[in-house]
Amino acid sequence: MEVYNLYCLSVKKVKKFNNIAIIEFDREIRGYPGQFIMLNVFGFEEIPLSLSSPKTITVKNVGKTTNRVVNTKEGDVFGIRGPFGRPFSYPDVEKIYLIAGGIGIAPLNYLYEYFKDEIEVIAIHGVKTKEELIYDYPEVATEDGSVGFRGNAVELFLKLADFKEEFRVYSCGPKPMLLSLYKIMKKLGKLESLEVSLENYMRCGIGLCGSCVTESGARVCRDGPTFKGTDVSEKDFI
Amino acid sequence: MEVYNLYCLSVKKVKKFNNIAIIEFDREIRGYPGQFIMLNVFGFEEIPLSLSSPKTITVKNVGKTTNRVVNTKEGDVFGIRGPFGRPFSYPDVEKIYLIAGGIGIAPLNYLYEYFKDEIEVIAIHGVKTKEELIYDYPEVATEDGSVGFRGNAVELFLKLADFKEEFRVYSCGPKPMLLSLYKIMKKLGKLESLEVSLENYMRCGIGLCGSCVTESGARVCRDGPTFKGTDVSEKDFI
Amino acid sequence: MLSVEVAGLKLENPVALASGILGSKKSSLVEIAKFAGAVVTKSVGIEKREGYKNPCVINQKCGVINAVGLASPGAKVFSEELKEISIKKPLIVSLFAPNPENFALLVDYFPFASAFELNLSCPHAKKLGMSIGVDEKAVESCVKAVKDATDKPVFAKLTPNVTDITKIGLAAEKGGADAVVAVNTLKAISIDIYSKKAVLSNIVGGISGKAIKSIALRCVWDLYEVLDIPIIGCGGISNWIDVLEFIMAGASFVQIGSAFYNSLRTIEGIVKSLEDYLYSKNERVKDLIGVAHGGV
Amino acid sequence: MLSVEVAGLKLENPVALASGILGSKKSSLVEIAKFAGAVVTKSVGIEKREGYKNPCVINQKCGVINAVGLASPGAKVFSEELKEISIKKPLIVSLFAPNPENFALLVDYFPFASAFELNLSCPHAKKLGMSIGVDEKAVESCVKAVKDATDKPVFAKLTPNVTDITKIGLAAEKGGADAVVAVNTLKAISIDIYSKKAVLSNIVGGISGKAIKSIALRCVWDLYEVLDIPIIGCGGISNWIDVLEFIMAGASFVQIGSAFYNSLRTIEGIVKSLEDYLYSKNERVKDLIGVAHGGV
Ligand SMILES: Cc1cc2nc3c(=O)[nH]c(=O)nc-3n(C[C@H](O)[C@H](O)[C@H](O)COP(=O)(O)OP(=O)(O)OC[C@H]3O[C@@H](n4cnc5c(N)ncnc54)[C@H](O)[C@@H]3O)c2cc1C
Ligand SMILES: Cc1cc2nc3c(=O)[nH]c(=O)nc-3n(C[C@H](O)[C@H](O)[C@H](O)COP(=O)(O)OP(=O)(O)OC[C@H]3O[C@@H](n4cnc5c(N)ncnc54)[C@H](O)[C@@H]3O)c2cc1C
Ligand SMILES: Cc1cc2nc3c(=O)[nH]c(=O)nc-3n(C[C@H](O)[C@H](O)[C@H](O)COP(=O)(O)O)c2cc1C
Ligand SMILES: Cc1cc2nc3c(=O)[nH]c(=O)nc-3n(C[C@H](O)[C@H](O)[C@H](O)COP(=O)(O)O)c2cc1C
Ligand code: FES
Ligand code: FES
Repeated sequence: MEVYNLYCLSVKKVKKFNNIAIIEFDREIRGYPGQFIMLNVFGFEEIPLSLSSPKTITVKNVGKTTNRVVNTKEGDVFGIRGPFGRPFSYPDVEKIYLIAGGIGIAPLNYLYEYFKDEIEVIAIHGVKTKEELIYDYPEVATEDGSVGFRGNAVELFLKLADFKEEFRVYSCGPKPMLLSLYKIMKKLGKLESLEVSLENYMRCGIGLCGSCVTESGARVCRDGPTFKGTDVSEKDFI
Repeated sequence: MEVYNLYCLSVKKVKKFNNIAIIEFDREIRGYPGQFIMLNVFGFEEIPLSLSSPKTITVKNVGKTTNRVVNTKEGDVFGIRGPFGRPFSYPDVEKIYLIAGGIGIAPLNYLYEYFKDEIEVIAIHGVKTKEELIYDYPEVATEDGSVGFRGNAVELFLKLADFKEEFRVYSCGPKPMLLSLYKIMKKLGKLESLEVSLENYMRCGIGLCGSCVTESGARVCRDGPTFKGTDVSEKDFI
Repeated sequence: MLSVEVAGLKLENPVALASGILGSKKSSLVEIAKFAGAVVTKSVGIEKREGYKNPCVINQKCGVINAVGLASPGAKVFSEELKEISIKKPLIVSLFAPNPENFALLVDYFPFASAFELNLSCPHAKKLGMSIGVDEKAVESCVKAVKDATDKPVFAKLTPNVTDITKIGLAAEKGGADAVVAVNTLKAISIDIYSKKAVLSNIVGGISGKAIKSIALRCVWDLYEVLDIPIIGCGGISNWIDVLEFIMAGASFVQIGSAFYNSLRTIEGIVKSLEDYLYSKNERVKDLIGVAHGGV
Repeated sequence: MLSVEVAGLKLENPVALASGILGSKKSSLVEIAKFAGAVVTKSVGIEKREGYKNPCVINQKCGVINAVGLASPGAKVFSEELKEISIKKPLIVSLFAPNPENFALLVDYFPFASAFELNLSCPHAKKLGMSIGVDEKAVESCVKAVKDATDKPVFAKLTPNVTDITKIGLAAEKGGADAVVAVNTLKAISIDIYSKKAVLSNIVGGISGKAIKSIALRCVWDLYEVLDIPIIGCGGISNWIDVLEFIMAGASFVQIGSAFYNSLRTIEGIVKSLEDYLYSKNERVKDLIGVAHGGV
């Protein structure tokens, strides 16, 4: 059994947007794009967060614990366990699309940084409105059209993609978005080129408690969070 | 912690001499010359025995358990744990002497077989009388002079050895014999060329119980059974 | 070769899923039931319980410490989740309750259960589990209450956190249990030296996994010496050799929890190896139960 | 930085040798005392005891199971072995006996002892050790008998094989113990599936080593919540982090046994790392005792 001892890191830099923050630690966390850590927020809960780069997490305030995290300051100390989970698979093609919805950008940003100098990486970030754009990607979609493409990330992807080319798609975001992407890729017979990262409610993070199990019976924390399109089905996005 | 699970081997061949037997198992025991196993003799005790070759043990009947072992038959099954302990060190010279007293031949025979085709190995076996000669080495010493040199193994070694040459000495046998050898090598300033294998009473075989501890405070089962001449002192042979 | 029968339950193979591991969703139970001899659900109580805050599970080199705190959606919701489950293996529903009456009430929610397992042994939930399981009288009366409420087999899951587990086992037998499950986790703790605090939100948890194997095995051994009812072994089993150790010590079948860490298909591998070995020896599981005790 | 004081005993560092490990010969005690904060001898009784036949110690991946059976040369011979020992660290002599009177008699054999530790917790020797250690009254009276017989500190070594270790700890405190040692081994067994027999000649043994760390730590934690006397931690400690976990849980110092498997100099390495860490944090062991319990 691998061991995931709790250890502590302190915050080196915080880049804050309205209700989202990019938090940089003083040291790297050895991991791969797609993996997540359990962040122990002393006095609050321990929550799963994707690595958004070797040194950063990117967090959205949705409740008590994330509120504390987003409002962190330089020098604050957090407990960390992990990284856990299966990383995104190695893209054995020359071109990949990253399709992020909202805070789903976190794990994809790491993937972006990891491969952008090696292959062609087209990162698409879809958000409600331009205030939520926290990274500088060229391809952005806003629902209100406040900047970039008006619509969602999947629609923008459909506009950009040339399906005669060989590419892979990596996606993370709200379930309805993933579902629509899944259906499209299925129809195109390209499920094997799709990889999604799921976010179910987690407790143990090591595949035992069962709280993150998908409708197909897989464990998001251990068999995922990244899944091949061929290993999931529609019901997993509901 | 390495694990030493009990496993079973069955006896393939027994070569019996009066009160000594060379017992060959059906499979090899992965180990090195100088290491020992704990032989679990079902219904009797578990006793430490040196490997006398990858597949054999060479046992002298001195009590209840060894009596059972020496009188074993083809097909008998024994439990085995190990091998344990530090093997003899690699002889980084072109010539080595093995000096065995009585049943001390067991671990040295393995060393002999291991290196005889690579370097010059002079094996000296000293016994009380010729009935105890169970291996065919050219250099033998009998106390009663019934065959070979009359005297003990150490005396024969002194007769044969040319101390201007570079060589190493490996020895195993009764403590008084080891003591006389130790004193000689010490006087010659050659303790670093000596290596002895000790046999103290053993219980755990893994360095915890303390029953095999030498007068110098070392554990025969774990820091030994082989010791460099420089790591022991006279009191360890008493 | 692998099949066993306990209290009328027929198991294709002697390796079942333990309670609380991947047992709160239909989907994972279905996956695991493909290979397991039987599956036990997560323990359920009448009311919804949140359980403890994260961190509630820590894994260490030799074991897992958990204080999930009997998180449960409550009997009604859970029975909805499970009722349409279609598996070909016995489905054992694990129950927890603070007293005999509540235990008995739970039974009716799960008409589809093949058997019930009473969790008398959770070491971290206050007033539930272990606080009952260390008390002979309470064990006896809880078992009796459930036996009176159902015709299905009733298993009592015991805690190893007691001075003498055989006394508790005998109490369960007296209450009419069809079998005992030995064991649940051992009370344990972990401290983070950097924050200088206990790691689990609940401070104390229960340790499972390899660390407790030889301890659980000893419980099975001791129980086998005194009980007439069958024993179901549980605790630290992670390979086919462990399974056989438990069976030879007296278990009629075993349950596996923490070893699912390795893979959702942990049981598949274990059962295959077990089958190969028994085939090579031409032996049957049911003939090996308790053999290590020797004599007749 | 590393020094602690318990019941008047001054320890240079908080890492001592546990009883029964390499503690039956002067030579090994001398070697270990070079680095250890203190050394505890192998438990000794009045009469010679052969102990159990081999195999009496098995090592597994996560622990060691032993049933040495309190092998001992007897008080007279052992005191001869030890009397000329010259070490600069406290020498704690571990005693076992079947009743208070015999415990008291043992004291006089060891005038050179710095303190006595009562083994009330060996899980495999019949009528000795644990059979006393699970009984509050017996624990209290054994401790009292030894306290009456000597002015030296008296430590009571507790067994974790009980439903509630705090009750036993309180009984020792009531008897006048200067400290408790928590804990001895947990009852365990191992079975050889090939011969279909228990591996240990005594069948049941006690497990020590990594497997029991979190369990022992929880015992220390629980005892710290109720006792006024100091606690000496023991069980599964194998590195400096473990040492700090025990100290933060409430141990004043710790003892190490099974980790000697690695090397005779196990303690040297641990103490060095501990010193480096505390130096970097500018902290002292004595300020860390029990800190994980928080608040005042
Ligand atoms: C693999 C994985 C990776 C994630 N990566 C990120 C990330 O990079 N950035 C980010 O901002 N968020 C991420 N999340 C989501 C994040 O874990 C939740 O937002 C967080 O746990 C909410 O905690 P809270 O106390 O602030 O909110 P609460 O008030 O507790 O709940 C608010 C919402 O968050 C959900 N939630 C609460 N606890 C958990 C939990 N343990 N696991 C999953 N969801 C939970 C609740 O269901 C609810 O919908 C990830 C989740 C998973 C499973
Ligand atoms: C590292 C090592 C390697 C050995 N290799 C060999 C070998 O290759 N061939 C061989 O014939 N013998 C060997 N021995 C000695 C052998 O272990 C003993 O002869 C055997 O244990 C005696 O058991 P018994 O029941 O027959 O005799 P017992 O009646 O029990 O005792 C007879 C004598 O053997 C000694 N003895 C008993 N038990 C042990 C024990 N556990 N460890 C050490 N000595 C013991 C007793 O002190 C006594 O002197 C070795 C011993 C050690 C420590
Ligand atoms: C995360 C987790 C949750 C558990 N939940 C329960 C539970 O709800 N009911 C129960 O009876 N046992 C529960 N247990 C105990 C297991 O069923 C089992 O008895 C224990 O883990 C020992 O087996 P193992 O070593 O194979 O895991 C749980 C164990 C773990 C690790
Ligand atoms: C081989 C062996 C012999 C032991 N003998 C004794 C003993 O004589 N008296 C005693 O109080 N404890 C004895 N113990 C228990 C240890 O002192 C200690 O309590 C236990 O091993 C847990 O610590 P550890 O995990 O560091 O080994 C023995 C342990 C082992 C492994
Ligand atoms: S979070 Fe527990 S199984 Fe995934
Ligand atoms: S035999 Fe136990 S220490 Fe060597």
